[in-house]
Amino acid sequence: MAERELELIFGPQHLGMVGNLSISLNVEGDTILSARVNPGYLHRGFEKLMEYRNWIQNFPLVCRINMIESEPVEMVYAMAVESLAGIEVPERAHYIRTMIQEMSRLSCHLTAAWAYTSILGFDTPAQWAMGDRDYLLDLFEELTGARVYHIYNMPGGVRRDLPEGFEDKLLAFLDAVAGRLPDYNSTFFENRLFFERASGIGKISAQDAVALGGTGQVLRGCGIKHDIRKLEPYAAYGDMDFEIPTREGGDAFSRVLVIRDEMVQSVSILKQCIEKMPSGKVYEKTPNPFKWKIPKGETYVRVESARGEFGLYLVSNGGNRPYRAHFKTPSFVHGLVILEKLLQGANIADVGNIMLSLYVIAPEIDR
Amino acid sequence: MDKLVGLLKGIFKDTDGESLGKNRLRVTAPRGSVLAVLDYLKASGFYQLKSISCVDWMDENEFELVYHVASMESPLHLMVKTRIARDNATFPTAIPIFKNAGIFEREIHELFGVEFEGNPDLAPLFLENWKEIPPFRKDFNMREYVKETYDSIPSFEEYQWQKEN
Amino acid sequence: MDRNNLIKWLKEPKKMGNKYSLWAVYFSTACGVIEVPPVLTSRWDAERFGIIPVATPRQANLFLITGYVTTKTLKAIIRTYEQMAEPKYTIGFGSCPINGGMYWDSYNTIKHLDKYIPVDGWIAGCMPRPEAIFIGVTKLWGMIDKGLATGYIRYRENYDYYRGNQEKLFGSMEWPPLYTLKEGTNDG
Amino acid sequence: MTNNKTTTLKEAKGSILTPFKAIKYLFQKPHTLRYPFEAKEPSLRYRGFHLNDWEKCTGCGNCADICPNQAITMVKIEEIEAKPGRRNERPEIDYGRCCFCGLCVDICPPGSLRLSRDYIHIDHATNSFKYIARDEKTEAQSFVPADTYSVLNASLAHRKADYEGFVSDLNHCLFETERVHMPEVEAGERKLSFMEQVIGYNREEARKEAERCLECKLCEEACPAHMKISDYIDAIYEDKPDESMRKILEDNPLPSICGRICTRHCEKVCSVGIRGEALAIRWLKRYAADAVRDYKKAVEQAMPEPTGKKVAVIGAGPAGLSLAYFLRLRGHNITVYDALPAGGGTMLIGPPLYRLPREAIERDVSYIESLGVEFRFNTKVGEDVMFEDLLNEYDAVFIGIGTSKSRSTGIKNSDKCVLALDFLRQNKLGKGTKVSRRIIVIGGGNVAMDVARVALRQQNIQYPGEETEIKTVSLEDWDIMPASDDEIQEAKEEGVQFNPAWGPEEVVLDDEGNIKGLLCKKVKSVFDENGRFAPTFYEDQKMLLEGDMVIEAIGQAPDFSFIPEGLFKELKFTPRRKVDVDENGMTSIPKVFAGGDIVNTNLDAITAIADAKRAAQGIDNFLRKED
Repeated sequence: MAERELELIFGPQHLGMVGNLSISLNVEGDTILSARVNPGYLHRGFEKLMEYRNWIQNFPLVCRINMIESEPVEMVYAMAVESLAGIEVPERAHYIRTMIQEMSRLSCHLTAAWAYTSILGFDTPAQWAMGDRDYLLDLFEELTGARVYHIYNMPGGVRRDLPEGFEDKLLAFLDAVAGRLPDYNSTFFENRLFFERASGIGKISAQDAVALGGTGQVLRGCGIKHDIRKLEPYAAYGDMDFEIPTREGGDAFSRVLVIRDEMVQSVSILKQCIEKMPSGKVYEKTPNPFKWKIPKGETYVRVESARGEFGLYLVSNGGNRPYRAHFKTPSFVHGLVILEKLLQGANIADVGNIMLSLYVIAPEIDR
Repeated sequence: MDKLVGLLKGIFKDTDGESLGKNRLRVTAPRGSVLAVLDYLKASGFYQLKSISCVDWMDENEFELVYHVASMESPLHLMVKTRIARDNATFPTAIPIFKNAGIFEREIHELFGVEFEGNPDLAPLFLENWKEIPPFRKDFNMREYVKETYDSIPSFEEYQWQKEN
Repeated sequence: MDRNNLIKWLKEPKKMGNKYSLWAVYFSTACGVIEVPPVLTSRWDAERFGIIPVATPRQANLFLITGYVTTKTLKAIIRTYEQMAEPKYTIGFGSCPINGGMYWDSYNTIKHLDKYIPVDGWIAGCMPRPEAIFIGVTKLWGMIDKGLATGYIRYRENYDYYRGNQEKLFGSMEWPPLYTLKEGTNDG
Repeated sequence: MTNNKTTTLKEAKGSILTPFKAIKYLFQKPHTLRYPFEAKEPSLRYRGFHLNDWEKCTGCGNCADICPNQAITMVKIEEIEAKPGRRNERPEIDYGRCCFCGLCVDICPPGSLRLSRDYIHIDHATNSFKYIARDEKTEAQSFVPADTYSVLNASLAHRKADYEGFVSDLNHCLFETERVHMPEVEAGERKLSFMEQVIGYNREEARKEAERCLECKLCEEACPAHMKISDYIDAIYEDKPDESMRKILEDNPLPSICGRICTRHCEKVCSVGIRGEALAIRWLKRYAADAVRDYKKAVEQAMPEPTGKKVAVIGAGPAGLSLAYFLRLRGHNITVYDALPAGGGTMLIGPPLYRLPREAIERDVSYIESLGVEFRFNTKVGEDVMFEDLLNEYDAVFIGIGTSKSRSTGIKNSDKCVLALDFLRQNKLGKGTKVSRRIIVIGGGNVAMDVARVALRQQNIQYPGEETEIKTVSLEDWDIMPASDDEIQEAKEEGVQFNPAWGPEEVVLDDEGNIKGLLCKKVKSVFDENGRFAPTFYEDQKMLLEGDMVIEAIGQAPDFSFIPEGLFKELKFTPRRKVDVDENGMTSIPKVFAGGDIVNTNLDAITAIADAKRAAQGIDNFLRKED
């Protein structure tokens, strides 16, 4: 270590750190020479826990991998089990799943907006974002019975049908959010100050983004139109009309604007869901949980979470519980590979900024 | 998909490809040719390594490494698999082919104990002061470990009771 | 301010000060933290209760342990807790720190938080809703009033026990004891 | 909205003043909730703390089994009386484990476990987080009405009454409520012959039905013989009929018989049956017995060292056969005496061929024979061999004679009637009786149904295409008719006519002494206020049922005539005229044991097997003590 170099441990208890993660920075002055992310503060060994629980008992477990957005996790697990066991999901369940995926995307993006705005010092939109998200949580609660861990996308469909009058409440919420977006724009997304604070920060080239395994906003912020919802439509996304917003810049600013545009798309998808919602049953009964065995096999399923590709590699050896489950979470590469790369040469002041623009969520890294 | 399998089989005699439903292809290769297969796949458009999974087939005394690779344009997702011996498991690193392979290898090294030759950074990722066998191995009895480690620590009531007696 | 409280303020300013300025240490220990931003922002507005997040443990007197605690986090929690100035209060969120919760058989989470640091109150739920957090705070007020929120005193007086358990779990500790250990009273 | 070109300053198109647009919110009402002064209700589906209806809860423990966190333990509650189908255990939930997923609600078979919308419990003691779930029905003091409820006091002991949240829904529950349909021969076809009515499950159907079992084992407690039901059903699910057979034969040597005619105490308490259709336990047993053609090969029963002791068994019915089996497996030498030409006893003569074919009985009997039990058929004790000789010759004697004598109504001209057991015997063992075109059956029990349906088949065989009729007369009205609902339904389908709540008074004869009909009077009540059988009639309401043949099926009695009078005096009876036995199955006569219909009041095969199991243990102890 040169004389002026210094090792600086950033987090887990730090005001600039969102989530329980720590980064050790090798700095010279306030320029970061290299960074090393130190995860594991939230490691619970999910994939091992899953090997000890049967197919149904895993269903309430998996959503805990990501507290901000539990739906994609439930979704990949349900899809993986359905694909291994050969279960057909009713049409209406597909639509409800699409709906709840988008609600969850919206909620996650609002959380991101809260975190990002507050770390950049835009307190007004931060308060709005969290407040708006809370109304969405009310809707989640109405639909699923819980605010955070919904435990709703079950192998075989969804757990309960829509409650009465839910569509109207959701529409009212969507209108309110859509009406608020111009205010978000004027105070934040189109605010000159935001441009100054985020533009050029954490810049990554398209080649690097692909080579390092980036997905989601990291790719779309570099102009690559990549979205599992279009690439390999699951649930009812094949029937939905929406666009993949992209930006060319590759920096924090572009990634955040992609998030903003995705919220607009989400609102539109949700409206289409309500419009096209078919009738019928929402749940195909799965076998008795105590006796359910799934034939030997393996599968990889993936969905587009708010942060990028969320995948699950699930292996069954013909038993009543998974033999091996391995989650491919977007934050794993974003947080451990791309973040380390982007921090090189950045300033200490930008650590939180870069980390949040990559949308890194610590429990998803650790699992 | 079949074309790709045909091509692969043409170049690498001992590989085998099998479709696993829509857009999923499983390529099984022996230890020696996995990296060459990956290299070939990268050259033919599968730029991104999504993840590396490891499966512990204890009864067969083997680990299975699964490389998930995908292209950006097509929905095809490939799982390149190979089996390696479980005792003193070693495998060459894939960093020269995929830059982000290192972190997955580091995770597998910690959780399964597979040694990746050529990977410069195999420090523990999640765990601190881990003294048992790697926890994701099938012969690691988690519930037993939990009982020994956490339940043996006395509760405050037990402590007070002990102090008084 | 409630007029009835005025007399209390005059009589016991210290206690009332403690009560109405619970400053929470900014540390997202686990998943329960997802309900903290709503609590702090406009819809629920915890500042009505005098709760604000603060940057360093030195300024804080309230520690919210939001959910499961892994061994690695526990180390950080203990360090943070020991840095907080007295009087300090801890609240455990959700099932996991009480008896393991969802992760009762996980190899990397501790099952009973009160074996390692003292906890003044537990809030049931997975996760506790903002409402429950507020009721939790009012209960903590009640405990402070009655002089029951004495976790930090327990920690000081039984430091041997807590430190002993910590050492048992971590092997060696990387920092010196906060209080002097009584020798021979507890060796594990 | 999207501009895909590049990131430039153009993106930030607002002027430096645009953020001030937000000032408009200054003039809007804040959306901050004044909680806790302003309540916010959780949603109708909220998953909060548990509620458990103790009256509905059966203590089955499925909630504890499904819980991924092992948060639920079943604790014994002394104040609840345990009985078959209802354990005195109730779930205790640890809120230091619970994740509020609600799987326990979705698996709860009676739907007693629900989640409420309460969620606040704050305490400094961790042990207060363990909670035996109750609801307002049994613990009113903890559930206060909404007007006295205060959120500031909320805890597990201060909850809102009538505050259900997430509740069970049969369309979304985790068990299958519908039984796999059992294929049967249609009424129109089956009434023409004695072909077996029930076709039986095939392999797929059996596995599908077996999969519904939740393994709570309430059935095993209700089964008189305590068969290992969930184990053998699981073996069927695993597609291992041999293993299933091994489990069955541990407690029941008559699978083929019981698989067809068992009275199913188990299915009455089946968890799944509380809100859905009970598991078809009997048909699954039948499937196992049919799938395993050769019990001996499948089971590979190991035989113990012979003890040299000899036991005589009187009666080769379910009790006698089972006793012989259980004792043989303990190494004793068994000889079974029976007056009939083959084994089976009541099973041989009672259940009609369309219910229980001869082959089914033979398979069970021949398996017991193959283990080395000696059978002396066509040997009536008291005539061909003397009871006293048996007592002298053998180390122990077991009486399992059942009820072999039909009771008669004793009304005027009843000597012209046919007795039920005689009728059934001739139709099962003999060539069949000549029947007339218009038959009246007296009785409303299962035997009466059997008789009516056998007679109907004989009519259809003897008078094909001609008009015939079968009428039954019973004292009991529809609501208290002792025959099972299935039997009544099937008899109706086949065309049997019912005359409930009529009592026979006289068999009316014509001048030549042939039966002309049955004179009946209307029943006022069957039981007196103490629930004892004491029928009363409206003497002025009478009716003549026309018919030319009357069969009496009003009950059976045992025939103890083989016991010498001196000994018979020593035989003690219970107040309900049953042979009194001790906990070893021994009667008041030393070394004489008894079981079956002469001992129990259930009067079915499975209880006879249970008696035999008890007596076998008793005899074994008795014989070994002698040494």
